[in-house]
Amino acid sequence: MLAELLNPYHLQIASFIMINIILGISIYITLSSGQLSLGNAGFMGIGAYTSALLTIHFEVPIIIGVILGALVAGIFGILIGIPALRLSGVYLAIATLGFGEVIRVIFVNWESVTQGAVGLSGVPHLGRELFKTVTAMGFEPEMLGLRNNQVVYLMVLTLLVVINIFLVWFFIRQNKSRVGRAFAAIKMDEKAAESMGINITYYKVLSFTQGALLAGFAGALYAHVMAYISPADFAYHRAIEILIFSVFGGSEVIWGAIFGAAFMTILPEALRVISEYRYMIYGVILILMMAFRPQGIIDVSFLKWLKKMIKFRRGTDHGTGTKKHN
Amino acid sequence: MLLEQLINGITLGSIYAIVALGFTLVFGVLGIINMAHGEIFMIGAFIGVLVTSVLGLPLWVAFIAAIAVTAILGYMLERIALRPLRGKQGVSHLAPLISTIGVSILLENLSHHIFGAGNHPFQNSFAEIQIQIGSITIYIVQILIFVISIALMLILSYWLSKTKAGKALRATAENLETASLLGVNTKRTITTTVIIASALGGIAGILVGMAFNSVNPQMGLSMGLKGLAIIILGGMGNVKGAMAGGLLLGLAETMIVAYGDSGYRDAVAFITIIVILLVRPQGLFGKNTSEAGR
Amino acid sequence: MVLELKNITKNFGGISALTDVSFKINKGEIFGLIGPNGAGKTTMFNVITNMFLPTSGEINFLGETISGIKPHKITDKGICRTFQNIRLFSQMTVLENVLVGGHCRSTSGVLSSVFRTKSQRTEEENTRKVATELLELVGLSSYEDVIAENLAYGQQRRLEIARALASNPSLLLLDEPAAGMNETETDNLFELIKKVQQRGVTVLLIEHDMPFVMKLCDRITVLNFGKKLAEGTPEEIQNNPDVIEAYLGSEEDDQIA
Amino acid sequence: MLKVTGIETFYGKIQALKGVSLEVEQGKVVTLLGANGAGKTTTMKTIAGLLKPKTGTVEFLGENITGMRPDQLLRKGIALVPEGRAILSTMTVLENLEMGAYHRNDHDIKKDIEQVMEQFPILKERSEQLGGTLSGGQQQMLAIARALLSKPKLLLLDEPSMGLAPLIVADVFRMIREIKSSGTTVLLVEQNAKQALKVADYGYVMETGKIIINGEAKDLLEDPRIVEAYLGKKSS
Amino acid sequence: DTTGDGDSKNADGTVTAKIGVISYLSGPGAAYGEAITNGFNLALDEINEKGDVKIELVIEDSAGKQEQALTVAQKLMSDDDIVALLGPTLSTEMNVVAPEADLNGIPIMGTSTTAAGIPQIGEYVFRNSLPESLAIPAALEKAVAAEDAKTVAILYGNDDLFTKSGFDTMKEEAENMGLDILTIETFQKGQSDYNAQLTKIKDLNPDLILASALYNEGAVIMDQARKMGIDVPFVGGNGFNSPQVIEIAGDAAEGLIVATPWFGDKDEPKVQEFVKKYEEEYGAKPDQFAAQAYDALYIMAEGLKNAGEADRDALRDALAEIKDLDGVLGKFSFDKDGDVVMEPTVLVIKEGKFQLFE
Ligand SMILES: Nc1ncnc2c1ncn2[C@@H]1O[C@H](COP(=O)(O)OP(=O)(O)OP(=O)(O)O)[C@@H](O)[C@H]1O
Ligand SMILES: Nc1ncnc2c1ncn2[C@@H]1O[C@H](COP(=O)(O)OP(=O)(O)OP(=O)(O)O)[C@@H](O)[C@H]1O
Ligand SMILES: [Mg+2]
Ligand SMILES: [Mg+2]
Repeated sequence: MLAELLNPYHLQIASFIMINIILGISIYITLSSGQLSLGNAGFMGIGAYTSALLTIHFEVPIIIGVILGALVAGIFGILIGIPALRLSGVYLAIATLGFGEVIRVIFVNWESVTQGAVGLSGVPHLGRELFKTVTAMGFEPEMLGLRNNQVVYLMVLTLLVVINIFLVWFFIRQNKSRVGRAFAAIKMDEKAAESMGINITYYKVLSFTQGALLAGFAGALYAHVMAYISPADFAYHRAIEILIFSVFGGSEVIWGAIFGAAFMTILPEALRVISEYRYMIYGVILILMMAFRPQGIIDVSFLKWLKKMIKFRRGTDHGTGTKKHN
Repeated sequence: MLLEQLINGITLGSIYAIVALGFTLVFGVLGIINMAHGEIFMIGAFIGVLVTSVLGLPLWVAFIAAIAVTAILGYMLERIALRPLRGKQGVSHLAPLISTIGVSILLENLSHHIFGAGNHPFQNSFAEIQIQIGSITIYIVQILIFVISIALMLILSYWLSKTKAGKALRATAENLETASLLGVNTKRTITTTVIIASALGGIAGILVGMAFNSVNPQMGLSMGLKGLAIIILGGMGNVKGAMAGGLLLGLAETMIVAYGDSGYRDAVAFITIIVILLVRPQGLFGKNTSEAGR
Repeated sequence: MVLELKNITKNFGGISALTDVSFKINKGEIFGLIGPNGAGKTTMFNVITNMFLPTSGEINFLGETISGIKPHKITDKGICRTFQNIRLFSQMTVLENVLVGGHCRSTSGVLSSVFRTKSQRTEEENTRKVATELLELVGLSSYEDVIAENLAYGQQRRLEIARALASNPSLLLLDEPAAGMNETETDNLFELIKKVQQRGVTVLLIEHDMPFVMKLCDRITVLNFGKKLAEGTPEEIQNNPDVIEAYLGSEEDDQIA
Repeated sequence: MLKVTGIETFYGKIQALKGVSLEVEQGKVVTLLGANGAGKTTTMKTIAGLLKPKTGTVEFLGENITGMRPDQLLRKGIALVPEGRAILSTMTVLENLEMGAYHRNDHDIKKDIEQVMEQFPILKERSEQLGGTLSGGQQQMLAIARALLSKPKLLLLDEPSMGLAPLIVADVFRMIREIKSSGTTVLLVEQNAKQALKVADYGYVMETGKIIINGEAKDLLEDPRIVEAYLGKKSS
Repeated sequence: DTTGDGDSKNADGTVTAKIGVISYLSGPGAAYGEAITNGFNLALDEINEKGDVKIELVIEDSAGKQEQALTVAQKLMSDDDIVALLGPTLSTEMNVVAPEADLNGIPIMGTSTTAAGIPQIGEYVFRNSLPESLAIPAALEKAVAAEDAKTVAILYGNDDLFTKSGFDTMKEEAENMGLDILTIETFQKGQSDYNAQLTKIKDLNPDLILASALYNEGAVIMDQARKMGIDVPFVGGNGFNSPQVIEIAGDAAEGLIVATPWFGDKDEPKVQEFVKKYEEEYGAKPDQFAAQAYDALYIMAEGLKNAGEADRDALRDALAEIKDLDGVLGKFSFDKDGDVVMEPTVLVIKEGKFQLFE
């Protein structure tokens, strides 16, 4: 029963959804202070390579590797974020896209370390390492009537879900606080925000760095879920994919990025039956989306509506007296 | 070798410049980066292949056909992917970026579906005509590309800065509502611009096909990225900047191969723009319009 | 003395927007800055808040020089402004706008915000309390949850004032607050600014509505072509022939109009 | 000349105009008054073609012009000086003026530009400055001058005196008189109700998307409802 | 119970089995995936007609992306009826999928993955594609001997696993042979202008140009080189070997030397029959990818027949034992790692077609 439910295929997709959600949040965070960064694929690569190299060559435990990967990406975030302050709008977008490309080219050319296009194989696999640990402690998959790869992916997924819940909680709280308000103010009017005493340099670099850190974190996790990385994983297409998560799902609210990441990961699978036309359909969906719902699927009013629906369902007996001023 | 490499660089740069002109025109008027421009360029190249290699018709027919097809594509792009977003409330400035990415994905896969994934040769006797100067071979196509790019740049910059239509275009670029109040038919202005930009892409497509004898569905992407880099380099919406940026990049790429490490060729474009943006955030030729706290 | 401007000059390329302007503002007064269009009034605000660096000259605020300090630090020190073309955070609610105004009077960072430490909670409570109070003051209490963009024009102007007050300034700079208001609304604004003054805030005001300025201000400086033309009490200014010629216009002018 | 009948205009779901009807006679100055948010700007924009009414019609010189584009209307002779000036900020003052004459093909353009520059000397002085860097009041002058260059039959002015120095305000009202005497019809939105009623022949007062009062301008000046709501307590 | 041999064996003793195929069917490299699946399908009809084993193919698209290759692999592996995997197309994808297959104990065989180290990933991992480490030295040795070459220039695509690992072999081999490497130039995917690199190479005047490129780019490189007046022979890797080179580059393709497991003009009935059938079915000449795929399914069929049941472990053991199986590529065996043992043929393009290089 459990064995049927836990199809590794589905677990695998769910894990990718979780990683993509982190990427979605990473671009959302920078966007929330009004900066469009297309460099997150590059930061993701930095995180992935850092963690992979550390775990391969120095036998650093995966957890430490992932954390260091995220930190290194974060440091790059600061280094790029500061000069990027001078840019805005599309200029920033293209410059960060360019940063991503430069990073990829470095991965390709720095062969002595990165193995170039051949990529790094034999990256310790998160699930398999965990599996080794638990079996060493005497756990047998048969005890739950599960197969090895089911257990492996189940553990990966569980870990990723926990991480995601924490991150979403973290950023929702941040958003509701003084820091989140400063981001939003900068996004809406930088000059006015500055006049209100907001240190725009600090907050812009902060949000840029948070985005980079998250992207690096997702990249490091990616490396240990795929067990193999190559420069092509962090190229233009990835940057665009991450952007689409947020814009398709809705770039105003964190839930948009989450929904977008989940939906856009499932979509190619759902369209597998018509795989020949898959990408064409993908393109058409993007065009239609923008024409009919340019703010993305999930926006503030959608969330309000959703809340109302839930309240309505739950509490018809309390009445739904919501005051309206306008 | 230096001379030959210079010729290589100028040829490549001129092509970059024509592609960038299309980008810059659309950006200048709509403030939009048309991510589908590279793919329109690619379709132009394919039309060239179809007309000359498959149908065996003369080159000028290919040019006309490519211009016609890409112009129609431009029209459709405007109607389907851009116009519905315009003037709508709550549309983020990212929306057109995404919808043109949608178009680019669609076009790339469509052409892949129709023409297959491989390279198509662009065999044309005109492309074979060459001049021999000492040990250096120059192809007429190379000269043609250079001349066309310069001519296009001159025509466009004259058109934009001196003619009434050009002014209308700039007014439209700045503020749709105001322009229409001043009597500009903004819808037509925009459509015309996107069509012209697309046709420029078509021309560039054929020229690339001839110069390098290679046409494939993926060529749009790398050319598109370079085009982006160039308009940043030259200053967005600046015609002369696009030309200068194109030539600069073509030469820089060639020279890094000739005297440096060809592995970093693709990075040159972006390293340059990162450096330039840090020194001059508005690009080499962009105007600095610092905003006051009003 | 709250603010002292010493020989401020500001050039934009060939255009000199301000030439050698000096004046002092005393604590608690409402000080008017008037002059023809393009005289350099808004530029003066931009210089005081360091949005523009002056070409030359020095600014003293509460006995301390503030030349060359970053604009957000200036707000920290106690100068806050409104804009000639309203610049609210248009997608935020009214309350959130004022909360942002309180930014520089609070300190909690990312971690304390996320983990809601005790000091963060008290601080947040305080900020909210101040914000509600200010909305009450400007008469927007019942609009707390309205998106700023949807407010009527006059309300937006008042919200801008509340937002600026949230930073607890000693000096408030108002750039044409009465522009686009009808006379009833202007009267309300008059009351509001008086109340602000009673809170101990010094006000520097740019305005073209002369009856309003003359009634409200304690002292006035007139700029013309970037230079100081006159300074004095409303009476003195109203009767200054130079000012009449350059700016106010004579009675006949008014008759024609 | 202009006849607006029962227009209702929406911003998305928000209804800003709830059936506005008004009429402007040839050669007259008509003013439209009302508190902030009453719908004055919306009315002007609807007439100028920037907004499309859901119901109702706009007629100009006997022709139904409802739903036409602004550029078409300009050709028919309707020009709007919008609220907030709408200067082309990346174009020079001169280019802004040239754009004002965009739809004209006659040979007097140069002369006319000279003429408005004389009316507003500062524009001549700053003809090469970028529009966006002008001071607020300078921008307002440029906007009016630009509209005049289109030689309209009907000029729509949305708060032309906003942000202008008293002297210039006086100038603007003087100019409105001149415009009228040169045969151009004017529809004027103003906060400065008293001044507006002084130059106008006829007036309408709006409140929350409806016309609530109309009448001859001199009668409105005396109307107690208006005196209380719009002319303030001040007796000056 | 789905793995019992009761189901997988028909009453008459034939083995019935499902095999999963992961192929690159959409996106820029789809041409490879198409050729490969064509090869599979052609073999499938023949095998099922013969009737020793009955195979059903479940074909999935990976779009050339690791994540998608991995997810479809999971999908296929979680179907207990599927006893083996064929593919994926790219070595990058294989690097991700193979460890997973190995962990789950399902045999996986690459038909186009030529990078070093793949069969060594695990004991369930096989390949029948000729690795660069066999192909390139063979071609290089013959070319150097024939041209009496002393100096070479190397040109390769550095952002692609396939061409990069081909280059690694090329460089190593050239060094081993004591050749003087005048320059090493790189290019990137999607590039259409190679003039800068070629001008540099022309200036150095090498005896041979070693090019590790996929045929798409390779053909264009040759075209531009010949136009520029470079007329020395090119030595290419596995990916350069395709009839498409002649179609794209025309006369400029003359002088390309490659080593290949596959020679379509070979005077052998088996080969000729395959070529004929393939052309009838798909309207194009088969390339090595189609041929390798075609043989790969025969290898699987042989394995299943020898295993006698549709069981993953039994199939693995049977595959490892395969020796001297006759295919269109020649005699085929696996070595101890599961890698291919085979003697490549060296070909040259002459007079507009591939010919044996003597
Ligand atoms: N960035 C700039 N570049 C060039 N000139 C400028 C710039 N900013 C302002 N100016 C010029 O400086 C002068 C002063 O402008 P400012 O905005 O301070 O006027 P103001 O007194 O506020 O006028 P108003 O009452 O019309 O708002 C004007 O002539 C204006 O054109
Ligand atoms: N873009 C918009 N979106 C939504 N509502 C709008 C928009 N513009 C105006 N409104 C609303 O329409 C109503 C009428 O606005 P309008 O601008 O026409 O008023 P007005 O009389 O010109 O006021 P003011 O004196 O402030 O210029 C107001 O309630 C306003 O909030
Ligand atoms: Mg001002
Ligand atoms: Mg209005």
